[in-house]
Amino acid sequence: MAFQAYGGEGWLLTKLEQLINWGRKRSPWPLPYGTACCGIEMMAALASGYDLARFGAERPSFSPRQADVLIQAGTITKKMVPIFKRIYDQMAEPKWVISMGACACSGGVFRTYSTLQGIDLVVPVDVYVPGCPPRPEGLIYALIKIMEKIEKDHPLRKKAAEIGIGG
Amino acid sequence: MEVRRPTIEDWDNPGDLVTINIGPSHPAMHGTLRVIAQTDGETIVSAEPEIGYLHRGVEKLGEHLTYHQFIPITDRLNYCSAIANNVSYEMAVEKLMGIKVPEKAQVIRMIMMELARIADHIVCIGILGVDLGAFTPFFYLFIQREEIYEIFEWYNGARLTNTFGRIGGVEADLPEDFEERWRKLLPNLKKAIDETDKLLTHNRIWMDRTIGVTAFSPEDALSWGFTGPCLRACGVKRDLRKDEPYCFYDQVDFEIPVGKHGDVFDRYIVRMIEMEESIKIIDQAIKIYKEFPPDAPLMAKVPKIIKPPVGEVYSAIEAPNGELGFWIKSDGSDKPYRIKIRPPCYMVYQAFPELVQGEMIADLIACLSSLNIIAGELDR
Amino acid sequence: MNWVIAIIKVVFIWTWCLLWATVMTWAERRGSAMIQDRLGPNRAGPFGLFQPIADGIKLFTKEEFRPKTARKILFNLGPILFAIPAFSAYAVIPFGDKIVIGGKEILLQVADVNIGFLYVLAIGALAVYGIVVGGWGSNNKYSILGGLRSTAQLISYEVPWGLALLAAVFVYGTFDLRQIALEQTGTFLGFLPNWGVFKQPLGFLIFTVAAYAEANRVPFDLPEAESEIVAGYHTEYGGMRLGLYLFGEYVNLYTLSALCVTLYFGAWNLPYIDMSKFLGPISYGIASFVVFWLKVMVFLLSFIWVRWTVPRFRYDQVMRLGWKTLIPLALFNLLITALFIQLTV
Amino acid sequence: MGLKEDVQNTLGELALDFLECQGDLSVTVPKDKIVEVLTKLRDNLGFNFLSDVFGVDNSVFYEKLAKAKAKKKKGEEDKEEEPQGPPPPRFEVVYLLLSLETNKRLAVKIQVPEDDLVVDSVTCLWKAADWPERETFDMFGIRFKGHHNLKRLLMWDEFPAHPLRKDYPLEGQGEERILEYND
Repeated sequence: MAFQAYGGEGWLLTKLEQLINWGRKRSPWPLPYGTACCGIEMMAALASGYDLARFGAERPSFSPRQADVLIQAGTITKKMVPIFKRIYDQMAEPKWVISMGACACSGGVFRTYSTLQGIDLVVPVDVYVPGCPPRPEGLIYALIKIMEKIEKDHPLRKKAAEIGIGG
Repeated sequence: MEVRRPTIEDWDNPGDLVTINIGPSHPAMHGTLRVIAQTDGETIVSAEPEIGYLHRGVEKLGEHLTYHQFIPITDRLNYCSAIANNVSYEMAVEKLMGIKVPEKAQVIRMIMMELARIADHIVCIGILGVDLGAFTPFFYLFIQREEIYEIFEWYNGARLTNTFGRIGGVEADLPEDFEERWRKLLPNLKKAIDETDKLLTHNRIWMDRTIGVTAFSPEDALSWGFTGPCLRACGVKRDLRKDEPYCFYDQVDFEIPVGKHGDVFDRYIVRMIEMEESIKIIDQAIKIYKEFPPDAPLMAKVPKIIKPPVGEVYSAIEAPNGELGFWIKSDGSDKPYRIKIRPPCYMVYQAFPELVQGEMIADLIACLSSLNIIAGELDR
Repeated sequence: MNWVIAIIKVVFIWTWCLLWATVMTWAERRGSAMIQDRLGPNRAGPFGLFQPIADGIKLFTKEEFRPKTARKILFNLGPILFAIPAFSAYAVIPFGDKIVIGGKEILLQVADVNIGFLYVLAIGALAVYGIVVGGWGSNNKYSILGGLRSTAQLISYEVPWGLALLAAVFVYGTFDLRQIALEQTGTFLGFLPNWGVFKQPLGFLIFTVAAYAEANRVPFDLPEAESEIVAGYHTEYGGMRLGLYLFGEYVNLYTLSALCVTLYFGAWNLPYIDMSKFLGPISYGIASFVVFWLKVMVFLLSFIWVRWTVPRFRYDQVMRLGWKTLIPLALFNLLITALFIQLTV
Repeated sequence: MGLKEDVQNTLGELALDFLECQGDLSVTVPKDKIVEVLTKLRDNLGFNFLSDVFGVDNSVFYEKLAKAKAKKKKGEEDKEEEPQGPPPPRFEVVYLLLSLETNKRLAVKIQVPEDDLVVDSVTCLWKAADWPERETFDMFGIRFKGHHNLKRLLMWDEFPAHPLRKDYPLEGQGEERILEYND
């Protein structure tokens, strides 16, 4: 079977996977979802001093369909939860989530009736950035962590397993 | 300027209107604002803002924290200029307890607040530019904002949420080379403001997009409870720094810029001039600061556990966005009984339907950015 | 033999357009970074040059998603309708003079059509269908708004565009783009290069403004005004469909710049110097190609420069500028040109 | 010739009680006369700017006061017995006024008992009262008669409680917002 190559460690497929991973790694278009204080620091990270664009995260895509990395910067309140969930659902695969700041990670100082105690209750999170708010370097570090995660991915094999061919 | 705004009756067939839901996940809505607009093509027939997407229960939280513990929470109100919030809250508690803050601490507060004002206006103008399609000024201004952050960071260790000051004074003196740093920052800051001015103010497209857009009369503005730059843009000369002076604002010389029509352009210009005035204030405040001996006291005598007497006070300062007030009711215990925050942009934003009615979708965005709505203090 | 050459030319110019559209996306990012005191993408390859490739790979492997409420056919058709005219418009625009290989004269132009002018206009007008169909098919209010804005804008600016071009036709007396390029040699009034821009300064101005509007670039990027209608007509698009839209835009830019150079900036002619006199047939062909390309690049960079300098117009202002300023101006230009020709010839 | 006398003269019998704290003056007025009082203050004393409107839940405050009083009473028995009236109304609505000419501030308070949570809206005097009144309704459940659009402001519409009341726990009662995808 020709498709069995997907399961093996074929040189060509490995290289192809590497190429795909390289492309995804170098072009993580962010969906900057800054709701609170962290949003300002995220802006600082996008601005000249830190310049997230160096990593290819140049084009902030406000349409969730076009984004790869959801940067949740700031508190998600309970009123916002359905909307936030919907944005995540609207993003096309493959997608990653950075939870930036204490509020997004765990609710932070706001242990109150209206605050969601961490966005991981609603969506899967890839990288947490602690801090209230984290420095822009923190966000850049998180983005690099996402890149490392992408590098270890096996997009073709996953796809093959999904549609039930190969091993 | 006479503005007649069309109302919903002016449309022959309201059934043809399209409802557009703008936000909360919308690039110009800062993540948390939402406007439900009825539009006829591009023209807005009616707009209804919905808020509360960043309601974090700050006031309720305040009732469960001690007076000191609440200072960091105030950082997260208007996160663009946390220091102004801190000082406003501290001043309210000091008023409640009848504490007189040492004069040197007041000068330090003043210097820091004006720096915060510049930082806040930079965010507002930068984002107004971005929302109108002019990206570059945002970057020019943000470089200088980083420099201001450097000063904050090196004074008290935090960039954005500074938790500046203590109840009864400030925690530390200004570092020795503060003035040196300020002198180093100043020409660059002026240059950035100047470049923004060159890029935008006399740009024909910018003028077309902002002049006359969402103009507002002073009577309306006062009735809606406008304060700060938005009110001054309407032509009302009101600034708490002059009208109810606190710190050393009555001893420094500065102008209050006033607009004419209350449109987006006036709000922008008022903010631009205010940045320059703030620079003037800081220069003078540094002069006052240097008159104090290095060992002058920075803290008033304040008990370790703060237990104000039973009572209620309201204290307000001129935050970058306008009158930021704290109403505190004490029941004599170490926790405030009730804290009410009077955020400036809350009052401004409620006039939004009236502001944008009859304008176009693009104007709605321009108006929103020029009002400088900060969700943190809007929803609390 | 001719059809082999034709195919080679098609493939060559297609790859060339593609290549420079790709480089343009890189140049735009780096250029904007330069203007804004930033570094720009610099991780993917040397100077971040492979950034567009990374974007392409990512867009290709991204999930192809279609909203449930979208019209399937229209949704799929939109990007294709947008990209094809962008590529095909270049067919009649020359990209150099001619090259002589083995005694055979090869024109550096895919098709030397004597109504090339009209062809460009017609194909250019087709691009709007891609936007409208995509916007309508997405079944999203923002997309429809973007599509509507685009339609109104393109229709409004086709008129002054066409009128400005008409004035140029008056001057050159031909619809043939190659002929127009050949006419722009020598000097004009004794000291200026004999370029269209000196004969038609107003026409050039109108053409440039209209070209910005045709290409949906700032200050006319209303169809995709990011802060107003999220991403405009391509709000619902992701993956390679989006890639086609983004790419098509840059190919469009390349075509427009090439047209502008052909009409107003002497195509491959250098001012005061006649290259064909001291260069061999092959090297002349290559030189003319390079000169043409460099001129196009200058225009492309000016697109970037303007993009990051000025704010965006409002919808009604765009309309006002188009109908109340540009069209009267273009008519006036036409009148002046006609009078001038009538008096001098 | 202070502000207190001015207010006393203007309001006459309507001023039920004055409270001065660190130079801040607040006056308590009858609940059903609030529009009349504010109109008088605006027109006669120049309090032409409404800073804020908000509610206060005083239930715990009165409890604490009573406890403190009881403690004191234990210490000094000889103090004369105070008449036991009906318990004071639970809620308070505070109107912060400002005079733009004299820069004087005044707080006007009304007492709202728990069984009659309806107050006249002052949106007819100042448009600024629009959202603050909605917020007070949202947070305390106090209704404003005559408000054109009285619905929840900060919490979502289906939210069952009034969070700033003292008997509502800080961390909530587990309310979640559920929004179905309807497409």
